[in-house]
Amino acid sequence: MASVDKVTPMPPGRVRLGSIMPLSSVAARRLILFFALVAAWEFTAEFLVNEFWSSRPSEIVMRLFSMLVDGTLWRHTSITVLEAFAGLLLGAVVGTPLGIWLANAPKASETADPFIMGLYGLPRVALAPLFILWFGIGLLSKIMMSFTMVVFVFLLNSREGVRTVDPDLVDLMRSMRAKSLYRARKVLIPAIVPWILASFRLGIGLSLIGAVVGELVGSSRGLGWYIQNAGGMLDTTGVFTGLVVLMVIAMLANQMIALVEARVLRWR
Amino acid sequence: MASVDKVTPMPPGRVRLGSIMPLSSVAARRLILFFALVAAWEFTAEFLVNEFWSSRPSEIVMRLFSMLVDGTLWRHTSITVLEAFAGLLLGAVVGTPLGIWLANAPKASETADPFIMGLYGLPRVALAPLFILWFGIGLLSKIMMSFTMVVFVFLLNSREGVRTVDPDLVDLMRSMRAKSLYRARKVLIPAIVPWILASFRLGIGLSLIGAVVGELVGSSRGLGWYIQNAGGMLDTTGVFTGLVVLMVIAMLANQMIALVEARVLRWR
Amino acid sequence: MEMSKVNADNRAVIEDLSISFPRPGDEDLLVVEAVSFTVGVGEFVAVVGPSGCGKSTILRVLSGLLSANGGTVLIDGQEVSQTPDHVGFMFQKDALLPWATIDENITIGAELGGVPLEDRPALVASLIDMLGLAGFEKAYPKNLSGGMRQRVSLGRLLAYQPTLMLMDEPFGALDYQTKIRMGRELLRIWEAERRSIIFVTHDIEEAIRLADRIVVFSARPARVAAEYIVNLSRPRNLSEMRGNAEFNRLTHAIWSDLSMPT
Amino acid sequence: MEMSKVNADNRAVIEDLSISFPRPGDEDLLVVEAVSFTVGVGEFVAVVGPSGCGKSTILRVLSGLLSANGGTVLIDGQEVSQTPDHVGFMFQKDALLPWATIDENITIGAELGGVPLEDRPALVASLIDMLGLAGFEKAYPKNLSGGMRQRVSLGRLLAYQPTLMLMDEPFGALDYQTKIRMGRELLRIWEAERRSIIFVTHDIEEAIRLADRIVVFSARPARVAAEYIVNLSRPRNLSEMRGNAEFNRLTHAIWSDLSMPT
Amino acid sequence: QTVLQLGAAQTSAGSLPIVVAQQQGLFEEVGLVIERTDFRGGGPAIQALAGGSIEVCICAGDHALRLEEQGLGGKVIVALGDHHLYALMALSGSDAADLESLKGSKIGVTSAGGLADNTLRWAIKQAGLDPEADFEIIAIGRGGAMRAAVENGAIDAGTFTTPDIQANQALGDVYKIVYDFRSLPYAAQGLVALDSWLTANPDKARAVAGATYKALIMIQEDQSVLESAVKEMFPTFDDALVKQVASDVRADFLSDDGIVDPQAFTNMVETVSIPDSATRAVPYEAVMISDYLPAPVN
Ligand SMILES: Nc1ncnc2c1ncn2[C@@H]1O[C@H](COP(=O)(O)OP(=O)(O)OP(=O)(O)O)[C@@H](O)[C@H]1O
Ligand SMILES: Nc1ncnc2c1ncn2[C@@H]1O[C@H](COP(=O)(O)OP(=O)(O)OP(=O)(O)O)[C@@H](O)[C@H]1O
Ligand SMILES: [Mg+2]
Ligand SMILES: [Mg+2]
Repeated sequence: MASVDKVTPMPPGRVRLGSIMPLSSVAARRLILFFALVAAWEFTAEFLVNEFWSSRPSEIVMRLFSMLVDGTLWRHTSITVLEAFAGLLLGAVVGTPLGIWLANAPKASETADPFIMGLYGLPRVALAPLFILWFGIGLLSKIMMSFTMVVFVFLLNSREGVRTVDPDLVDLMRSMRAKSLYRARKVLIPAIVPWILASFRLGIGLSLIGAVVGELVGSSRGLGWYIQNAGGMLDTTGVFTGLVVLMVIAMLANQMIALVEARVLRWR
Repeated sequence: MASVDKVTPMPPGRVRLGSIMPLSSVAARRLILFFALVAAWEFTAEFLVNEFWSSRPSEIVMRLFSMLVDGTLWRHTSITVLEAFAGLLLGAVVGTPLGIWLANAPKASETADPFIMGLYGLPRVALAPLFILWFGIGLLSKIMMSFTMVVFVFLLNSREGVRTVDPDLVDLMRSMRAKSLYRARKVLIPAIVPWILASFRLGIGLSLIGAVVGELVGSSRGLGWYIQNAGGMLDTTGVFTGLVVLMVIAMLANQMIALVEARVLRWR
Repeated sequence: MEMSKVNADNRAVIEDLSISFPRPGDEDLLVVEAVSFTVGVGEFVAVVGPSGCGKSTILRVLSGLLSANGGTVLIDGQEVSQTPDHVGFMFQKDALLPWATIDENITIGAELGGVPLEDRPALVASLIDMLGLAGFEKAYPKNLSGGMRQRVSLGRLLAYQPTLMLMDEPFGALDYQTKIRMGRELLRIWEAERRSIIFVTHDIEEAIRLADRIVVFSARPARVAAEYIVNLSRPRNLSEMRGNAEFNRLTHAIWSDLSMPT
Repeated sequence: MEMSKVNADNRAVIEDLSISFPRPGDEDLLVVEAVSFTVGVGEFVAVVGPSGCGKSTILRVLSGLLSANGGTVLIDGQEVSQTPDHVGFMFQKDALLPWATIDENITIGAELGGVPLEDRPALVASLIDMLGLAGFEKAYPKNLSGGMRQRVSLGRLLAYQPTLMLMDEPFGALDYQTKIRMGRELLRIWEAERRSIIFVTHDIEEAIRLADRIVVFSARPARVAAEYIVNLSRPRNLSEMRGNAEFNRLTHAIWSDLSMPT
Repeated sequence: QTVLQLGAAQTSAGSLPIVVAQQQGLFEEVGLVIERTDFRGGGPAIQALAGGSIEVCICAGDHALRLEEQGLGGKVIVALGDHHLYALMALSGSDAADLESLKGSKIGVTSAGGLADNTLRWAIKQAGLDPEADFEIIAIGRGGAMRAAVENGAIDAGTFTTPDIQANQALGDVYKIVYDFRSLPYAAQGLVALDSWLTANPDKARAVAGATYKALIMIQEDQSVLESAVKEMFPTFDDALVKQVASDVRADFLSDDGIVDPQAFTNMVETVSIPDSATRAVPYEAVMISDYLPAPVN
C-alpha cells in the first residue's frame, strides 16, 4: 500500500475563515450582481416600463452628482444618518438591558409583555401629533421615532437570547456565587451576542425607516424630506435618488456589523 | 440531630412551569397594570393635558361600543387583520427557508447580503408608487407591504439561528448520512424555533404597521384608513380608538405566540 | 444549629435527605431517599453508586443549586439556602464558557475565588502547567479534546480554592496515567490545605486510592447502601495496594454492594 | 484501490495518516503523525492512548467528518471522501437532540439506519430495555443523568445498525456494573452480526476484556506505539481473567507503553 | 349600472361635490356606481391613476399638469374647486400679522413639495422675500400634527386647509389667520383622468362629469345639500361648524360651473414652476378641458 502524500479532499468539519483571496472574490461577486441589477433596471426603464415609475440608473447617477456638487446630498444625508444612528444606539442601549432584565424577572415580563407588544404594533405615523407634542419637531423627535422602531427589536431579541443561554453555565456561575454583574459579563452578554448582532442588523433598516418617517412629520431637511418633496412633485428620479442613498447607508452599516461580528464571534 | 421533614426553601435549579394558580395571578397582575394605565390616562386627560391630544379612555370605550353596534369595528378590523396576518404568514413562509438557505450557502449569502440589507432599509411609504404599480390598490398591495416589513425579520433571524446550531448535532447527522431534509426536520428547525418565535413576535408589530401603511397609501377601509380619516377630521378619539384596536390585536396575536411557545419549547 | 456544635468537625452534614423530580403526567420520580452522611473538615469522601442513582443530584443540593424535598443539609453548620461560600462544584459536564479561552476559563475560578488580582496570572499559569495544558492557554474549548476540557474544568475548580470541593466524576474522561497524576496533585493540594472533598466516581480503585471514607449508594432511589473507612496508609501506591488484603477486601465489598439487586 | 483487494478482509485501512489543525498566529498543531492500522471484518479493535493525543480526531477522519492532511483512509476498499455507508459514530459527547425524547433520539438511529418503519418501535423498545432506561422513554435529555445520556447515545448507535462502529469512550460515564453489562450486550451484538468495532477507551482492563486487538497510541502527535493481539478465549470473565498470566502480561505491557515519556 | 373607480384624498373639501352627487342620487341617474379609494395625498392617487388602479381622481390641478409634462396625458375634466383652500394660521397671541412679520421664523406646511408648500413659497416671493433664506419651511403633516407643532411652539405659523381652518376658528380666540390663500384663484382641485382612459371611455367620462356638474349647480342653488354632505364627511362636527364649513366652501372654494378660470390656471403654473424651474410652459387647453361637461345651460 503506497503512501499517498496528497491531501485527500474531504468536506471540512467546520467552515474556515475566509482568507484575503475569498474576500476579494466576494467583492467581485457583489460587483457583478450590482451591475447586473443596474443593467436590468436601465433596460426596464428603456424598453419595458415608463420611467415615470422607476426612473433609471443613469439619471439617478446624474442627480447624485449634481446633489454632491451643490452640497444637498451631504445636507440631507448627514442629518438622516445622525437621526437613525442615534435612534439605533439608543434602542440598543435601552432595549438590551431591558430585555435581559425581563428575561430574569419572569413575573414582570409576563405582566408587561402584552402591553409592550401592543405598543410595538402601533403605526408610528399615526402617533405623529403626540411625537410633535412631546418631542417637538427637532432632531429629538426623529431620534425618538427611530428609537421606538428599534427598541422593541433589541428588547425582544435579547430577552429571547437570555432564555436560550445554556443553563449549565448559569448554574456554574451560581455555584461560584458570581454576582449578577459578573454573571452578565461572563455568561449572559457573550451568549446573547448573536442575538444582539441580529438585532443590529434588523435595527439598521428599522432605524432608517423610523428616521424617514420622523422626517415626514416635521422637517425641513433629511432624506425623508427630500423623498417626500420629490414625490410631491412627481419627481421620480428624486424619489429614487433618495432611496438609493438610503440603500447605500443601510449597506454600509450592515458591512460594519459584519466586521464587528467577525471579531466578536471568533470563538464560534 | 433531629430529622426535619419540612422542605427547605432553596432556589430551584430551573424555573418550573406555571400551574393554574400562577397563571391566573399573571392575569390578575396584568389587569391591575391595565387599569392603572387606563386610570392614569383618564386622569391626565381630566386634569393635565387637553384631551384633544390624547382623548380619554371613557370616550374611546364609548366609541368602540358604537362602532361595534354599527358594524364599522368589524368592517375595519377584519380587513386589517387579514392583511397583516397574510403578510406575516407569507413573510414567515418565504423568509425562514431563505434564511436557512443563505446560512447554508455562505457564498450566496455574502454576495446577496448587502443588497438584502439595502432593500430592508427602504421606507415603504416612499415605495408606494411602485407598490401601486405592481400590486394595485387592493388587498394584495397591503399584504405585500406587510410582507416586505416582516420577511427580513424572518430571513435575518433564521439565518442567524442556523449559525448558532450546535455543530456537534450537525456532525452527528452527517455521520449518519442524514439527507438534508431530514437534517432540517430534526436539527435545524427545532434549533431555530426560538429564533422563529422571536421573529413572529417582532413580526406581529411590523406586519400591522405594514398593513396600516399600506392602507394609508390608498384604501377604502381598514384601521389605517379609519385612523387617517379620523386624523383628517381632527377626531382624536377616532385616532386613538383605531390605535387601541391595533394594540389589542397585537396583544392577542402575541398571546397566541406565547401559547405556541409553551407547547413547542417544552423540552427547554 | 446546635447539631453543628456537637459535630464541630463536620464541614457538611446531610441528614435524612430526600429529593424527587416532578414528571409531567406521572407521579414524581423519587431520586434520593432518606440519605444521611457527613463530611468532616479535611476529610476526603468518595461516593460510588450505579449510574442514574442520584449522585449528581445530591451534589446539586449540597451546592444550593437545587432544593430538596425533605431533610436537612448543613454546611459549616448553616442550612443551605443558596450556594454556600467556599464550596466549589466541578460538574459532570465540563461547562466551560465556549467564548473564553482556556486561560480565561480558569481565571474565572480565581476571580470568583477571591484570588488577589496580582496573584492570578501566576496561579493560572501554574495550574495550566500542572494540568498538562501548556501551549493551549489561548485555545478555545471547542479546540480541545474531551479529556483536556475536563482538566480545564478541574483547573477552574482548583483556582476557585474552595474549602469544600464537590467533584462529579472529575477524572472520568482521562487515561490511567493522567488520572493518577491528577489524583496525586489533588491529594497534594488537599493535604496541604486541609480541604474537604466529596468525590463521585465509578472507579472503585480510584475511590480507595484517594479517599478516607467511601459512601456507596444503592440504585435509584439512592440510599446509603454502605460506608467504608479506608484504612490504608498514605501515600498509597496502586501497584503496591493491589497485593494488600485490606484493599482487596474493600474492593470486593464495594463490588458486591453495587451488584446487589434492587 | 488494489490494496483493498489484497486485504479483502479489512473493513478499514488507515495508512500513513497525518492530521494537523491550523492555529491562528502559530504553526499548525500536528495531532496525528504517520498512523497506520487496519480493522478486519468482524474485528473488535480497542484504541488506548493519552488524553488529547488524537484518538477522537482519527475517528472523525474515519467517519468523513474531517479531512486529513496526508495519508489514505479506506473503508470497504473505498477512499473516504464523505461519511461512508454503514459506519456509525458514537461521539465522546453524547450529542443527543435536546428537543427529542429518549424514544425519539434512539428512533433517529433506526430511521437513518434504514430499519423498516414497522420494526422500529419494537427495536427501540428492546434497546431501551437493554440499556436500563425503561420508564424514561418520554423523558427529555436534560432530565437524565450523565450516564443515562451516554446509554441513550449508545442506543442510537445500535439502532443505526452500522457494520463498522466507531465508539469514542462509550462507557466512560458508567459504573462498573453497568459497564460490564453494556460490554456484554455489545459483544453479543458484535458476535451475532459480525460487525467491526473501533473502541476508544481509557480503561485498559475493559480493552482487554472486549477487544481482539489493541492499538496503543503515543502522546500527541499520535503515533502507533504498540499493537497487541488479545489471545484470550471468549467469553472472558473479569474475575477469572485477573489471575490469568496473559491478561497480566497485556495489562502490564500497555501500562508501560502508556507511561513512556514523549 | 357601470362601476367607476374613483380616487381621492380622504378629507379634502374637493370631495364634497362628489358626496353631494352621491347623496342626491345623481350618479345613479346616469347609471354609475362609484367605488371610492382614499389616498395619502395627491401623489399616490395620481400614481394609482397612471397605473390604472383608478379611473378618475379628485386631485390638485398641479398633478394633471405634471402628468401632461411626463407625457402621460392628464386632463382635468371638471373643476371642483377653483380657489385655493389653505390659510396660514398662528396663535392669536403671536406677533405675526403677515408674511413680512414672520420673516426669520419657522412655518409649517402640510407636506414637502405639496400644494401648501409650493403656494407658500410663491406667496413669499410675491411679497419680495426669499423662501430659502428668510424662512424655515418645515413639512409637518395635517390637522392634529400641525396643531401640535403650533401649540407647542415648534413653529410660528402653519398652513391649514379647509375644514381645519374652521375647526381652529371654532376653538374660540386661539388661532388667527395670518395669510389667507383662499381668495386666490387657483386650479386647486378637479376630476382628473388620463387621455387614454378618456378616449376609451367617453361615455363614462361624460356621465361622471355631468353628475358632478349637476352637484356643483345644486350646491350653488341650495346650501343645505352641501351641509348634509359636510355632515357625512365630518360626523364629529357640531352644527355650527358644519354650517360654517359649508358656507366657506361654497363661497370661496367650489367652482360654480366646472370650468377652470384662466387666471386660476396661470397662478397654478407660476406656483408649480417655483421649486421646479424645469416645468415647461403647458398651455391651458392641454390640461383643462370642458369637452365632457354638459353643454352650457345658458
Ligand atoms: N432536572 C431533572 N429533572 C428530572 N429528573 C432528573 C433531573 N436531573 C436528574 N434527574 C433524574 O434523577 C435521577 C438521578 O440523576 P443524577 O444525575 O443524580 O444521577 P447520577 O447518580 O449522577 O448518575 P450518573 O452516574 O449517570 O451521572 C435520574 O434518574 C435522572 O433521570
Ligand atoms: N477542531 C479542532 N481544532 C483545533 N484543534 C483541535 C480540534 N479538535 C481537536 N484538536 C486538538 O487535537 C488534539 C487531539 O484531540 P482529540 O480530541 O483527538 O484527542 P483525544 O485523543 O480524543 O483525547 P481525549 O482522550 O482527551 O478525548 C488536541 O490537542 C486538541 O487540542
Ligand atoms: Mg451524575
Ligand atoms: Mg477524545
